[in-house]
Amino acid sequence: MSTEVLVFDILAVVAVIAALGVILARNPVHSAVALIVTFINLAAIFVMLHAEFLAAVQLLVYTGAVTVLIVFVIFLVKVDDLPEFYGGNPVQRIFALLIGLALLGEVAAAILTRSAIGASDIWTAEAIADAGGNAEVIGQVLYSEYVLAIQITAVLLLVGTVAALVLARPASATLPDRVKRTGLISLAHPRGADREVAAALPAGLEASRRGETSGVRFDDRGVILVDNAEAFTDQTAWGGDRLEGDD
Amino acid sequence: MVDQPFWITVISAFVVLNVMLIGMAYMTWFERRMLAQMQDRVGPNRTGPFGLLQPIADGVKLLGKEDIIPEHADKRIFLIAPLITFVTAPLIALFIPFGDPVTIAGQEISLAVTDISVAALFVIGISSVGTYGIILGGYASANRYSLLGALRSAAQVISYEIVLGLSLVGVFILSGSLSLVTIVNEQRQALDFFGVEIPNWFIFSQPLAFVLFMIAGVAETNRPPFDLPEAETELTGGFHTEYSGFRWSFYFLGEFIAVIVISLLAATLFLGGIDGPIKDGVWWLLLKTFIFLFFFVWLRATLPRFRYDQLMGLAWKVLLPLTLFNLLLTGFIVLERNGDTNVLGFIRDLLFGWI
Amino acid sequence: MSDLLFLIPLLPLLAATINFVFGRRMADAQTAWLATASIAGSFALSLAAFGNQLDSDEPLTQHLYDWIPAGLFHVPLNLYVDHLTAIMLLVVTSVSLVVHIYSQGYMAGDPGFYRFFSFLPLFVFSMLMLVLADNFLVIFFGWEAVGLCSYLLIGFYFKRHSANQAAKKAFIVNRVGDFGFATGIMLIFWKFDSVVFSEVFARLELVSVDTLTIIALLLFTGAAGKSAQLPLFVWLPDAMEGPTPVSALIHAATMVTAGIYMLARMYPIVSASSDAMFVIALVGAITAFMAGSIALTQFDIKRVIAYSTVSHLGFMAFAIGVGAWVAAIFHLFTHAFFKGLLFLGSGSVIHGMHEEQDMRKMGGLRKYMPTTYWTFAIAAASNAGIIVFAGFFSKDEILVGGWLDHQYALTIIMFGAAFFSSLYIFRAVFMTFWGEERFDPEHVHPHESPRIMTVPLILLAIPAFAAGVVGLPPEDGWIHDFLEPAFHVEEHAEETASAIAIFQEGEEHAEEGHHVSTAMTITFFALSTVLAIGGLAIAYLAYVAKHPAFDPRAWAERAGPVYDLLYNKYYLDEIYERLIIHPLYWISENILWKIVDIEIIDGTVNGVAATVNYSSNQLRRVQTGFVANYALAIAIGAVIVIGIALALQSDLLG
Amino acid sequence: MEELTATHFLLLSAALFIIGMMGVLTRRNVIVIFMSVELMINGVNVALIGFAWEQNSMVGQSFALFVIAVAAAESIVGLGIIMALQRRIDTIDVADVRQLRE
Repeated sequence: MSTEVLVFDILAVVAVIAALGVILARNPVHSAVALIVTFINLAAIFVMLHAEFLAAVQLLVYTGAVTVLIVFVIFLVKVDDLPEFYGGNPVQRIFALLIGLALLGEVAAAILTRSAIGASDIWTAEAIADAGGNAEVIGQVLYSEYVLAIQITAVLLLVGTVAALVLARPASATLPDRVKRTGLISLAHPRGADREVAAALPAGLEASRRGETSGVRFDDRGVILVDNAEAFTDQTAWGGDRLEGDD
Repeated sequence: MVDQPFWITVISAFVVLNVMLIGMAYMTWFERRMLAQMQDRVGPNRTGPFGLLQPIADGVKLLGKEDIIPEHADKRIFLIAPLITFVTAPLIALFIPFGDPVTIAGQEISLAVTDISVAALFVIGISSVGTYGIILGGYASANRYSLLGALRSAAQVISYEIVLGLSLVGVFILSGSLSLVTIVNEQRQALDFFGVEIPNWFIFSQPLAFVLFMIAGVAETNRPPFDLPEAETELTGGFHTEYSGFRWSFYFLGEFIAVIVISLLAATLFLGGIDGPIKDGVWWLLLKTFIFLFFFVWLRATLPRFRYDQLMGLAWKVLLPLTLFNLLLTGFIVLERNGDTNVLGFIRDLLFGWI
Repeated sequence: MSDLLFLIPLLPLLAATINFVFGRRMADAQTAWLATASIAGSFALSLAAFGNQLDSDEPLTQHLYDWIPAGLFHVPLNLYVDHLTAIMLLVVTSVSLVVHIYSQGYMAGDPGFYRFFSFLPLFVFSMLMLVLADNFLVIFFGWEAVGLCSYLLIGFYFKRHSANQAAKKAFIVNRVGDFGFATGIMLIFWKFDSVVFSEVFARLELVSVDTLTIIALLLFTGAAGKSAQLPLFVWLPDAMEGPTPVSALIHAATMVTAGIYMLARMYPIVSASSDAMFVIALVGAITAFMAGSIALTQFDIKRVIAYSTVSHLGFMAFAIGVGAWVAAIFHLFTHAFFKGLLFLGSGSVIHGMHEEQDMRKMGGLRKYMPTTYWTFAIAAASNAGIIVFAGFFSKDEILVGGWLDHQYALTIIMFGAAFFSSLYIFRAVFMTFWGEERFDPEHVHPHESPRIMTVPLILLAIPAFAAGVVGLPPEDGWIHDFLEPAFHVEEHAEETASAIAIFQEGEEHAEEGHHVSTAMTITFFALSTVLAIGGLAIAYLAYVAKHPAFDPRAWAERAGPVYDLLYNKYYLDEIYERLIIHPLYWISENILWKIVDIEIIDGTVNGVAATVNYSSNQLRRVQTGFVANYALAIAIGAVIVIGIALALQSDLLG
Repeated sequence: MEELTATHFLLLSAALFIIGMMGVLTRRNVIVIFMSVELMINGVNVALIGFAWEQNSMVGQSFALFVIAVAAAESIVGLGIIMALQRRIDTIDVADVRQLRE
């Protein structure tokens, strides 16, 4: 067994164990940590495969961005408050296990009996080194053969960003909602509330705001005042929470 | 690339990492002394000459402290999180070229521990992994302030990481490489600046990128004036509120290592690294790094902390557009210089191309 | 020049689009000037293209893109300008330009102003695409698009019932012709594996003359629909429901001549079949005669001109049929100007008379609207074939062509039609502009139209008077030299009309002057002149001098049934009603609706629906709503598919 | 298996893919399902890069790069959807999201 195989085996086994951890952990944060471990191991494997650029991208994009986002979302949606939903229904799980094993068997059979190996391309390790390194070569390929695809991918990312903004926007923007939202932001906002919104409040609504229900009210300058500490501390800084009795 | 046996790489990595640890230890001493001087105090000066043994005393003290784990903490993650920060920070130093290859006993040894073609990307990638130490630590503490600190920190680091990465792209374009060794070698050529020979340091060709890199670097390391995650007045210590003893020291030291690493990177990427006017060598790199370290301390001593919305607004509304502008400008100039395009032709095509 | 061809149709299209999308928010003047400017641009470019063709025998082409690249069926979108196209481009764009200018006055204040000025450039675009086409599919596109624009513009006053009916009629009658055209195109593709003109023409030897006859007749069906030949001309008079500028542009000058143009473009196919040519000549002659005779009895000024148009289209078709190709295009060229002018003039009259169209309520208008009168009179003289006016030369060439082709009987009929031309048009002139004032001076105050309408009239009057010079000297004029290359391909069928042979030999023996002796030319000149002057004189005697021997009312009574026949347009509409529409209604109601629709189609549909409903209700249970279940189903599918693939690959199944 | 061959990578790829698939099939938490999908995508990437390595080709690496880019876009949108889900029906339990049945 060569050193290479040994290193690979270690990385692969850790990656697979961490992957199992992703789907088995009860706590989503633990899943995310396991996912990070998988990703880092895969990045190392990519380096072994002479794909240094991809390894770096894997580290940057998956580990540095995607998983951070996932962790963020886990915090934001407050998983702890949810009922236990570690597993699905038992029948489904048994079925899934069987299907998974069957697929694994099939794919393993296909891999192990694989005989057709395509013609070798020109990018041997030496050729890549001559051309200036992995990043240079992949850049050449991307910006010659796949230049259109690159452009489309860029557009896709832009669209994805806009889509995320739209999706993450609060669902409705009726006046009470706007007031609520503005109110919540304004508490953390030294410049005070959005005066226009405050001015647009119907008298009755403002009165109800002054009442006991929310504990939040507006003074005549449009600044939001908080009656008690509950109203202040019961919300998160990222605006994900609601006020008490505000349903 | 230098062809050397694996074990030499291991040894040099070991050496570099240990030097980093020592440097980091004395960074604490340096900062305390400098701060004291700036604030017209004396600073630690009792332990050893000039207080030089102070870091060791601190280390002993911290190791001896009780390792407190909060009751509702997510225990495993609570234990691991500081290590992530502590481990990832010095790794970056392994990519930095500390000098030209030297030959010892017939064996050529590279003074850059690893010289891979995409080193710069790895630097950014690894530093982004370091973020997890903060996020997970804050989460695992089961403390509202810690979580808030962690979230703030994560948002801040991610935002500034984009600026950090993109500000470097101009350098990559100019040097045509992602390898730090190549980037340094590129800067060691002379540049003819209106008849005056100056070194081809990228600080001259990429001044905007340098400024952006420094700002983002300060934010990336959670140093003042961007130290929101640990804003004592607001969050009672931020993500490490619940940490104590040597686990706390891991965070603390990780931060100092990050400062050193960012200084090293800035010196390497923008100030020519080991390049110097008399004899190239690691001493120049250390000198430049030291200047940056002083700069970090200086910042801490003089600037007040940013407000959080200002901090994020700065990253997304000011710095990011600036980096993109810098990128556009650099790309354009390079194309122009290489003769791949020319402004007149471009404008002509734009206006009259349809004919 | 080739590279800019695309601008010729594109400019009007742009104007149409902008006006259609933003017109509602633009000022009327803006839309109008945008449209006019775009047409002016097209006109300028057409002039350039024409100039290019003037001293070049090499056609201009521009490849825009591949419209339909589907294997064997490959349709490029090319623009193609040869001499024939260049003339058509000039005609279309110049008349369009004049009509656009005129419409600004005529349509002023109309609530649909912007709509009008988006449809009109759209029509010009379609017509230009038709003219510039180099293959059957593009010409068919243009063909249908002009039909659509015609429909839209006839029904422009869509609040008026009769306008809607007329629009529908035009559309449906045209469908009959288009059916033939489309069938012809399919036949062509089937036989020649191509729809590109040049490729088809190069492969004509591949098929028999009989097939070519069928193709030519099918194409002529299309032309008969668009160019209002018997029996499909009934839509054109009704099309006068549209605004008068539309009648001038679409239903006199350009669109209705598309059929003639198309036949001329199909010259190699049509000329290869003498049978088809005879049919075309016959239909043309009868159309010319019938329409001319109907025009004698009509009182609506626009209808008179409309039937006159039909009649002259008959002339052109006859010219094609007897092989006088150049004469056909020549007549198309002159006719566009004088007939457009007639319509615009009548529009001016109608405008001045407060929307009055009945000639019986006009009279003596020449002192109220002198410009209109003089321009109208020039156009009328041209239409009547008074010597030195443009129409005279072109019409005369057609008659000579007919005679040379030995179609003596048809040529004599055509002489009759020519006589009618003179008679009915001067009847219209005298009834409208001369004699006593029969309108009610209390309510109607005739007035000259504004300058924006009279200037176009004057502009058109010039070619209506002088366009004949391009055909001088007769039978050997400039237009012959110019157009003959377009009608000069290798002889295919032996029995082709002799006129073709004449052209062919004419190339070689120019000094022999096309076998047309001077004596013959003068004879025909004299005959035509006598007939035209005769028509003029009779009209004068009957409507101005009130000579008792020529009292129209007395003649109408004397003619009795013939007059009724003419007045009622040969009862064609009624015949169609009886023979086609009523049986169609019957079949639709009793067979198609009660049996096919209710029993078969509804039964099938309902049965299918019921089956689907039942099975869906059963299948609905599969939809658990659990995403995981769906994912599981996908996974099972993957396992099965991979399993099958593996099994097929391995030796398990032998 | 003395030498490192593509078979190693393919097996790893298959393992990751199927583990991810199992996660999708068995878990009820949308976020974990999401992470499982990321696992599957990474499995595919391993296969792509493994083939590229075997054949000295850059095509596989290019594709893997596109996969990463698309996955990044997918993760933005996916997480946005999760946020919207949480906000709209106050759960991220797929068993509660049964509107598809209607």
